[in-house]
Amino acid sequence: MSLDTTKHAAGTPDTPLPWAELGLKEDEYGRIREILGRRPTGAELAMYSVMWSEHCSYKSSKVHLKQFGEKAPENTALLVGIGENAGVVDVGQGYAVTFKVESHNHPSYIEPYQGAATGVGGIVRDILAMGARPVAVMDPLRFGAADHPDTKRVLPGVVAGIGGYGNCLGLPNIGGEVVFDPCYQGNPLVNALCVGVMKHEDIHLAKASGTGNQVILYGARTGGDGIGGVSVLASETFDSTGPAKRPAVQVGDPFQEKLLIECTLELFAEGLVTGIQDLGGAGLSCATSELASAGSGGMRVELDRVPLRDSSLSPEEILMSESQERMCAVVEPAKVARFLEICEKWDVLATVIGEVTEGDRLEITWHGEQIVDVPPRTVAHEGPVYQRPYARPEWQDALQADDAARLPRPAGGEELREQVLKLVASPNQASKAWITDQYDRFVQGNTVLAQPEDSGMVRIDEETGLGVAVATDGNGRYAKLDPYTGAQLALAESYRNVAATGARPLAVTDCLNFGSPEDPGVMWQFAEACRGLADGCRELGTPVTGGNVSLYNQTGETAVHPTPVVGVLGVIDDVARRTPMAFAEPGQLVYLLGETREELGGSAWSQVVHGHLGGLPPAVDLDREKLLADILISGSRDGMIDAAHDLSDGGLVQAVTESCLKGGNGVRLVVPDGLDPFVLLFSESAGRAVVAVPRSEELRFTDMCGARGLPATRIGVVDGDAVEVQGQFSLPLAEVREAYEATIPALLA
Amino acid sequence: MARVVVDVMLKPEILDPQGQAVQRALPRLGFGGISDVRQGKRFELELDGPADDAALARIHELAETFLANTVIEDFTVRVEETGAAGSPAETVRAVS
Amino acid sequence: MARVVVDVMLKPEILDPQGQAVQRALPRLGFGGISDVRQGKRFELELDGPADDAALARIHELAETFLANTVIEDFTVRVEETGAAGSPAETVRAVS
Amino acid sequence: MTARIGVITFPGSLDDRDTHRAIRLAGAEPVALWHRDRDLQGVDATVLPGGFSYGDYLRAGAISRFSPVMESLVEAARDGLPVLGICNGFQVLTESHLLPGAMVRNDHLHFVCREQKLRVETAATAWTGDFTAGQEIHIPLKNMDGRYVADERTLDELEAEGRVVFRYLDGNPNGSLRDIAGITNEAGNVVGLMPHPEHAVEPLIGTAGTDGLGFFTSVLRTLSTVGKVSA
Ligand SMILES: Nc1ncnc2c1ncn2[C@@H]1O[C@H](COP(=O)(O)OP(=O)(O)O)[C@@H](O)[C@H]1O
Ligand SMILES: [Mg+2]
Repeated sequence: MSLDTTKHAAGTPDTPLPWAELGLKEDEYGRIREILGRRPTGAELAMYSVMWSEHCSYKSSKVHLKQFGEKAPENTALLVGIGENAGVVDVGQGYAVTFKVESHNHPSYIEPYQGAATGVGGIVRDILAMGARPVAVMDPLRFGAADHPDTKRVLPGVVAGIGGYGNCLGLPNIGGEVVFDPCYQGNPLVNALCVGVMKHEDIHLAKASGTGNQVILYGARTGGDGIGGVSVLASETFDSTGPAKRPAVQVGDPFQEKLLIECTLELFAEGLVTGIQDLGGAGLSCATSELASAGSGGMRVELDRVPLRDSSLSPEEILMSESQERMCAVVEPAKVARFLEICEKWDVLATVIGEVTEGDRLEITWHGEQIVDVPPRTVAHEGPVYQRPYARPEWQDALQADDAARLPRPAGGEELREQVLKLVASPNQASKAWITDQYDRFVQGNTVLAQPEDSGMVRIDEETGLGVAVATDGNGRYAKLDPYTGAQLALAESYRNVAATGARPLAVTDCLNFGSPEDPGVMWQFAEACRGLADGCRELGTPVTGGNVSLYNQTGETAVHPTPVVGVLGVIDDVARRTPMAFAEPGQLVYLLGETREELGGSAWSQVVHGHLGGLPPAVDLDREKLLADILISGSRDGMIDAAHDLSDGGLVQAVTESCLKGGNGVRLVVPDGLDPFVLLFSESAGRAVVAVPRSEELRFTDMCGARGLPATRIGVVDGDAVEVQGQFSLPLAEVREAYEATIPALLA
Repeated sequence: MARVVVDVMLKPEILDPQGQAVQRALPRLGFGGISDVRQGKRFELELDGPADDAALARIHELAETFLANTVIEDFTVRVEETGAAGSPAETVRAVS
Repeated sequence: MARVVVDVMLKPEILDPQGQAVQRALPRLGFGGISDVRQGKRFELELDGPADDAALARIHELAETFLANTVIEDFTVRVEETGAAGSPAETVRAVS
Repeated sequence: MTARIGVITFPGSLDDRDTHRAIRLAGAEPVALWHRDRDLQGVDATVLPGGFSYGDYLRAGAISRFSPVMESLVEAARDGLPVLGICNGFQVLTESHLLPGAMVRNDHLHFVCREQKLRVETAATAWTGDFTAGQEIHIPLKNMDGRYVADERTLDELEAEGRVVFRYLDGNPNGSLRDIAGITNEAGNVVGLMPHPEHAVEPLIGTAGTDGLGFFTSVLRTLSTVGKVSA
């Protein structure tokens, strides 16, 4: 076939193009023709189709995501907000931190190892592109039923992929989540978060400016992998049948990425980079159009200069290829030689592929002939926007009316004991060490806290001990019962987890995993979750700095639970003051902070003991969360608490058990007057934490709580080698440990 | 008693970082004249019975569903004469 | 232009956990009658020139010093007829 | 004069910066050595850090072994330069035949990261003089190819000559033969081990203790006794 040049396209308006196969709607194709004043060339069509896909254009979600900006709280710490590769937050002493969470759900189902591995690779390049050194990763994961045979295929592959890639990059894995639920059976959720650190002056943005500046593509060669991956894998359900000419799955090369990191950091350090963009979804289409769109001028690219792994690739395919481990930089002509020299030092292939031009067009040529001539903004930033219809599902009322309070409760101490054991041994509550021990948490020598702590914490300055903490949380069961509240509960839990370790929560990133936006019920869940998260962030004063939307997470007609995953980043002035979770000192007093109400809707207890999901999720009180966080942070700073652990799914008994097992000490609990032991142990009321207080600090601590109006109830003492609830039961630590630790290996090893 | 060999290689269009790393090292080691290196896996299966059509069909299925991931890999199945003299392959038992 | 294949297998006396893991999984997958599985590596080298004795000697040396660690591994070197019809191996191009 | 201890960075080395920090905390001066340079810059000792050099593609350590810097290092090690190989560094040392045996995939086939208890079997090496034989220490472990193998004769020889330097306690994490975590050469100047002492040098970071510092203080003592540098 002869080359479809812009000139040729102008002269052949009636040539039919496969816009529908590429996922474009008729009106979208019409708009492209309108923008260009002619039919697009094949290459232009390729670019528009990937960039206007759901995954890249956020066309269904945009109208709802807007709130994160509109409702953003005043926050002087925010240096770069939504819209860039990742948000950047000021953490003091001249340091800035950037962090973001992204999904790689669909590829990870098809090819668990590579899907998950390239998910890590992609988010790390996003962070790198901001000018930061990546310092940690986290991995919120969701799988089908723990005992389903396919989980045994998917989970070990995903975990090995995340470890295989992250370990090889030298990034400590400092936390994440593992959740099992049949709703994720055909559609696991693999989210990956990366944190990076830089000095304020090192912030880099994705824009091409300065006429005559050179555009350099560096990193791996471009191959035929992942073509159409963006539109087919991320935006459509699996049963859609498209021409699978090229493999949609990519193989990651973590070694190449490690070289890319070190090389890029050296380029930054020598001030050789004017603008930079990573290549992720939509490959060169995305990188060139976004760089050009954000910059002041236009851009000209000679596509035939792109180094290929497969010489048979067509220009369209090169533009759409999602080959991993590539970056694109804009460099002043005088600095190109040094740029290439540093790339050579790191064995990184680098090629000048174009330059910034005076105009406002993105022009791409193929052996001298023009195949793309478009206004870059129309590709990158002015894609279609949908106002998808949404409506509260009919079943929502019935679901909420099916109150968990009606479920039969344990009759006495003996049954209570049995249910506690069953709870801690259930796959969702059991130890995840079999998984997390496959991740390097020590590398870089700055890890202060990692799994199973409430949040991961890394030191970023050796002199002062300045550090950051990050936690990620999400609870699809809560969100299913009420997406608005569910999103706020995810936010509240993540915020609380950060505060529990002594860090001050600063900013938020989120990954919104939902079903098909074409289903009005799903769209309602999505709209509600966005509203809940935006409102919550405003109240807590923690802006959303960036994130990711993953739609079409469903098998056939059935969507996954709406699953907003929220990551909160906090700062701590001196990591020596961090609060761990372990009950390490016998004799210390155990205090329950916050109020316990009878809240069992969506609880782990209702799931584990009754296989039930119904009613309303726990109520949210964000003022209370702020107060609790203040107390936890002050308690840590002033040395009043030696351990803290937040209460979430599984309630008090789960939290206390984990703190006991970590510390190797038992606990003796006394049920406070007026509280039902069952409710005390299993309720999942939000805004709570347990702390261990040295006796010498008790008065000071309770005075502080009293003065600030936070309920603090002494519920027991760290002692012995059992989890004992007086008058109810006693569970030897060894027995609980066995129950807690044996489950996951038995299912997966 | 028969030996069946299953070779599993990444599809040609899929990136093979391992093969590339080997190839890039060759000039440094003084080995020229090698234009491409691909690295894959080799499985040697010892059968209890003969490698008849039925057995090969089963191994083919095993390769397709388990030994190879056909999303990214191709495989071949073949019978190897064990211990037979005149085998085309020269087996080297290195002395350490 | 010739293709030379180097197969590298762990020595018999070295534990091969990968092969064992495959073998342990077989009954669960419903595959009986396989008494042993070993997993090794297969390298496909594309030569610029012919696979003559000199080239093979060089590749033998490459295998011995680099592709295999002879403390733990054995290797074989052989020439593969590329594209030749009637090749004993059935190449399966799986459709995904 | 403070001791100058080299740290080689290969493409894909990960723990090189951590090793610099550990050397600094032990009171010596870390010197960055680059894989492409033959020049060892007159260092008094050298550490090969952990990581995934060349992605661990082919075999862990197999490609790094052919770096220009390794040619000089092998020579210097034969002349008595104290050399410590940690994890990937250990793998490079076995691939270079500075240490016998080989490292293969963990028997459970997973990467393993955990706090590991070790017994120091001998204090008579350049890197263990500050420990006592039989001492138990805690050092983080993290590897994919950590199973030490060698033929029976070599293993017997290592044991007979007191060249097993560390053994795993409380469970063998990777199937290493005879629970071997680290070994030394005949002269005792070259030591390789899988666990990571550089991640146990500060109380807050990594493992709770600082048992890893002993490796670096030991080599300083070795250097001062041979008169290379003052303690
Ligand atoms: N996939 C994972 N990767 C890393 N850490 C994980 C992963 N899953 C769980 N964790 C860690 O295990 C611990 C317990 O997880 P979880 O019970 O979800 O914590 P929480 O309820 O406090 O959010 C946390 O430290 C969490 O970061
Ligand atoms: Mg928690």
